[in-house]
Amino acid sequence: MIEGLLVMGGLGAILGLGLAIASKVFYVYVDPRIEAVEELLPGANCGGCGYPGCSANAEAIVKGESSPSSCVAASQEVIQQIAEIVGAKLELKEPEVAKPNCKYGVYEADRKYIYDGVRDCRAAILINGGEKECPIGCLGLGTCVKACPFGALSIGPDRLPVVNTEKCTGCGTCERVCPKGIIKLSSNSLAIVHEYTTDECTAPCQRACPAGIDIPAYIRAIREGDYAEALIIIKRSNPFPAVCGRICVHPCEYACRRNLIDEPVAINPLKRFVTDWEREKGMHVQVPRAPEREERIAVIGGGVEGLSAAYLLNRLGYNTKVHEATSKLGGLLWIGLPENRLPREVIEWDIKGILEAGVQVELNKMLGKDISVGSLFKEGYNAVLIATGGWDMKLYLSELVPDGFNPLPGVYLLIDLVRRKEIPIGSNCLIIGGGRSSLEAAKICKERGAKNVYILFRSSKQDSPIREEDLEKGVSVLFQTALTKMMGRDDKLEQVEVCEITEEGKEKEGSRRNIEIDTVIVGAGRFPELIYVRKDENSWETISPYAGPNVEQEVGIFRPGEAISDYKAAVEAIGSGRRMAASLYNYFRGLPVEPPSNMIRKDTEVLDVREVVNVRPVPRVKMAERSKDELINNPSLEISLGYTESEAREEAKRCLQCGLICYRKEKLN
Amino acid sequence: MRDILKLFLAVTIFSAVSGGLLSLVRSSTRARIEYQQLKFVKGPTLKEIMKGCQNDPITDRFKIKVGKKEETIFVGIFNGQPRAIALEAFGKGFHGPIGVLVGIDVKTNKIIGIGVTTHSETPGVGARVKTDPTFRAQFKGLPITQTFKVKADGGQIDAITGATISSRGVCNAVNNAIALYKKLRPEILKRLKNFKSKTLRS
Amino acid sequence: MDSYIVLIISCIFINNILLMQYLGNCPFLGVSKRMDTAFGMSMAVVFVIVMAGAVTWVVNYYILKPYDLEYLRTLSFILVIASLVQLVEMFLKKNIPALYAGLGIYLPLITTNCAVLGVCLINMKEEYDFLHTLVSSLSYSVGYGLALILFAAIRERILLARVPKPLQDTSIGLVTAGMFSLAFFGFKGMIH
Amino acid sequence: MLKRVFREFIKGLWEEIPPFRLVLGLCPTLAVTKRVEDAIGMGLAVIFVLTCSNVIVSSVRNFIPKQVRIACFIVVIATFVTIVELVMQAFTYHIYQALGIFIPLIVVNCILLGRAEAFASKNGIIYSFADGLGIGIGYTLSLTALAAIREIFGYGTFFNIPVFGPSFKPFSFMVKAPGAFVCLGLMLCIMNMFKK
Repeated sequence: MIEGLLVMGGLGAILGLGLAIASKVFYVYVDPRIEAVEELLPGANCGGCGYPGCSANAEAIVKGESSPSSCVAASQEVIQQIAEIVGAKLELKEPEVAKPNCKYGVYEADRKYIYDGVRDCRAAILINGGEKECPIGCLGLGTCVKACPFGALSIGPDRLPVVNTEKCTGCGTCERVCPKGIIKLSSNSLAIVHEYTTDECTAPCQRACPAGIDIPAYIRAIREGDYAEALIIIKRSNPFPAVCGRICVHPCEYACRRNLIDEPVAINPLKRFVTDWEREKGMHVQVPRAPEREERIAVIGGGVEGLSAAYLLNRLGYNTKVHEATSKLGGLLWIGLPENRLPREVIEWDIKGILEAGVQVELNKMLGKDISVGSLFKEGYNAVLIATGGWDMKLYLSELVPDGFNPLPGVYLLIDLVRRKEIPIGSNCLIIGGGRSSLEAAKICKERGAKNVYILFRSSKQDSPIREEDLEKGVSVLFQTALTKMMGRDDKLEQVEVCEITEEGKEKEGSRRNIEIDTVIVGAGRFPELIYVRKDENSWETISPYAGPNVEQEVGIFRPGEAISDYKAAVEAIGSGRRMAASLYNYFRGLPVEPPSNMIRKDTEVLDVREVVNVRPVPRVKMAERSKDELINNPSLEISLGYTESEAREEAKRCLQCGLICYRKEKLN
Repeated sequence: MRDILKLFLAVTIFSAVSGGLLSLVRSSTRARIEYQQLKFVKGPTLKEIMKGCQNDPITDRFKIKVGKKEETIFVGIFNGQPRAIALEAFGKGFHGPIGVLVGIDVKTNKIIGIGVTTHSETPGVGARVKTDPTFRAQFKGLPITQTFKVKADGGQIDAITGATISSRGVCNAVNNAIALYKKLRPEILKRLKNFKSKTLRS
Repeated sequence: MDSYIVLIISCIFINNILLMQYLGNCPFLGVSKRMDTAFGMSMAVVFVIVMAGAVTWVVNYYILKPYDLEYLRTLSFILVIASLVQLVEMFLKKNIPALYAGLGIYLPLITTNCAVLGVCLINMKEEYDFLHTLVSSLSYSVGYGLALILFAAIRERILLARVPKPLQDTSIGLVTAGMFSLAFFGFKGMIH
Repeated sequence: MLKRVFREFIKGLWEEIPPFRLVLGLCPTLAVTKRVEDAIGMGLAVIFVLTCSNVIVSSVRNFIPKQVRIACFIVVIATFVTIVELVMQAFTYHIYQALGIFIPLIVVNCILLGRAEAFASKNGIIYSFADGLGIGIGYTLSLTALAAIREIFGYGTFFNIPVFGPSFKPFSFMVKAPGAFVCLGLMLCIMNMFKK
């Protein structure tokens, strides 16, 4: 009895002492809140928060690396409790739901072979990428359904996944598990900033649209009679549907697959129809707004581009204010187009919609005169978007602006310099482009006291118009170099970042460097889209919005053909406004400001069809027009009358609802 | 510091109490466990050797100290007299030690029977030293004055076909047992003189 | 030398702790659903079994045997193992956080992994010397890891198969383990 | 109160019956179910240990520092296991031999630590007693059911009494390791079919 007691007691004592000492020696402080948070989390370990499990997320939440609302599966109540534990301000989260992006199930799509193996997409994909002809088609074997931790997915009768949006928490498990990347999370924000990529199902019209509207989706909504939904789909990419519905150059209709058998679907008139319906109702349909975000954004320029950017940023949750130099919003819309094609009340209607959404406006405020980038940052804005865009501002405003007018800190147009206008020249000048006139500019800079003058050329030495003997002392030429960023403080430019570019116009890895520059002279005739963001108290830097699919050269600001928009079509201005919004959204979220690497560009090869079979030719529904008599009496009346509801739905039925290679086939016998 | 002390004390007290409690249980079950072990491990063999005895040799056992080890001697009573004893010894077999229980008549100094208790020989071959009754029977009645050897080594025991090494192991075990018996004989006789069986049947 | 080779083969294959001796099945079914967790668990098991084997041998031969206290084996072994696991956990957490991140979450599971105590008890029952104890512990734990990783590979495949609803998950896992165990029976003839 | 005690007891018999509903304690379930006799022996041992350890853990639950909680619980469990081991050795030696190493391994049967941690360390003595008894009996029932199937087909006997005629060829797969896994897997499947 005694020895047992002693031996075990001794052993216990040694181990107990060991443990006790170890617990001090190897003491690692664990925040008790981590445990508390972990207990509250649902423990589904779905990974929707982006961490490898609930406990990892709990730790990240307490550390402040993750938001209390990062758990997609937790109820609002639980999120509230977690926020109380960590004492964090609760950031509301925009709901996201899974959205399958494949329109035709295996029975309707073209198939390479018939698969009868293991009922799992991950297995099926091993055999030549699955049975569908289309490389990105849904295999419909329900891997996502099995993976869903919340039972929100099922496979429908057409063997495509169906999402129960009530149950879907947007955890993204399906997105991660789908071997084809077909099911993706979606929300209004994600739709706004979306660019079409090669690994998703897109229709030809969609790819052709400069604004990137999901055309088949809104036509389907019209066919189903859900006009409000159609408007939301359109307005996610284009806040001027009523205007565009009348004056758009509709590249989409040229791309329409129906051209192969009869006439294109009346895509644009259908857009007009829903806006007519909206105007008849007298109420603007708005894209739901994401939860309020902190950042305040000033948009310079109340034209189509600036208003589009402001509206979409507002829908993304930001606080936006448009600063317009004139007394009227809308810019070129008022001048370029005859009233009988674009009635004035239509312009007003779209602008009213944007203002109703909560975009603030300040008229008669000119950048460089009444306000400046520095002053806007002082007012507390986090970013300033330059969307002076469409018309050549300098030409138009030349009489209104005083000498020395300077909208962008330290940036001047070369034309002003050579015209010998009073431009303050600092000691370090950078001249961008301008061919041989850059030499003259360099000379002027030197005359006016610049110590160092750099001339930046994108071309190589051989291709440039500059000869060795032209160069003065103190002027250096940088070939194959582009300006990528400007940095400064208040209204002063202090530094620029340049990089070298390759023959193909791509950035050379690791060639970025900073140069002290206080004056930039731009050879172009106008200023491009540019975003200034505040870094801290009063210093700032620029980010250049990423270029759309049509741009050939992407690197650098003040590059040829860089201004994303010009005055050839409103829809292009809208598209570039949206890309500015998307660029800023990515910047604020810490993502790279660039389009997805597999974005569909002008020259991207996309799977397509050459002929359309099993489709009955149906003539396009003609829009009624006003009678000649009426028009003669009142020439400013709109010529076209638009579709009636039944006509619109009839026309919407003509849409083939195309995918990459799928389209709606009929049984023709 | 108080935390550490608490931690330390908790583990110590718990293990000490458990240790004590177990010692208690152990001491109260010890005798029975030993009996059970003997009964199940050696019981069947012992019964075979001491066929016709009037007592339970497992209960009627005593121990003699040899150096550090204790040897257990089982006593068999025949005709009211403690005539036979059995003791265990080991010999090296093919796969390990073979335990053999050897029964000896203390009056005539002849073997009354042997039996294998533990072994790890190949089933169906070497293991037959335990199961084959004719092999065991060869030892019966032989005097302990001789040394046992298999015929291959020039002895008197027929080895089991294909299991010479195992058979040799048994012989060695028997020799060891006899050697042990010879060494302990005076002590055994002394103990047997005043032997009182607890399980004697008439 | 031969005895070690025989010991290694017998511990890894013939007497595979998991499939032949039925030890350590709860974590076996629990962590074999994914390859990476199975691998982590295997590493942790190898680590702990070898350490526990060595420590319990010392406890047995220097504390229990001299005082004839072998009936306290269960109690003292489990106490030693539990403390050891906890110590290792604390040590890793403090000094080698990278390793802790890999193995740490499996360590508490191991305290109740009967394979650990099982191997220690088997070592004592077979009365191995210290070196044999180490070899046998290592081989048993490698056998455990082998079975676990192979099984995880199979289970990842089963996920793709259409399994009747009631048979899903643990149920089909057990049936598969049965087939697996049957395959390991094939090793029986390796050593007579 | 009485009602709750009853509820805690009854849940172990169906709702949370191990190892089917609580997939814990698989090793002994596989290893000692060759014969009904062994299974019942194991079951009784588990009932005893589980009930006692639950009661003890529940009664000292407020004195144990959190960091060494597991170590202390394990010591309590190990003590009762050793008691069972000694008692079995003394009185039912052949069952002790059949169960072999699995008696000491009751210590690491996750059911015991699981109940101590999940239930007894949070609930009162009476409830813990009921819980331990219920789960223990449930476990015994499961073991017995599995053992009955394996023994009847594997040896052709039930409680060592032959149930088939002399011409029966034992289906020895059932009493080998693979049979144990497959048999338990299929039983789990049947249980799942009952579960709605």
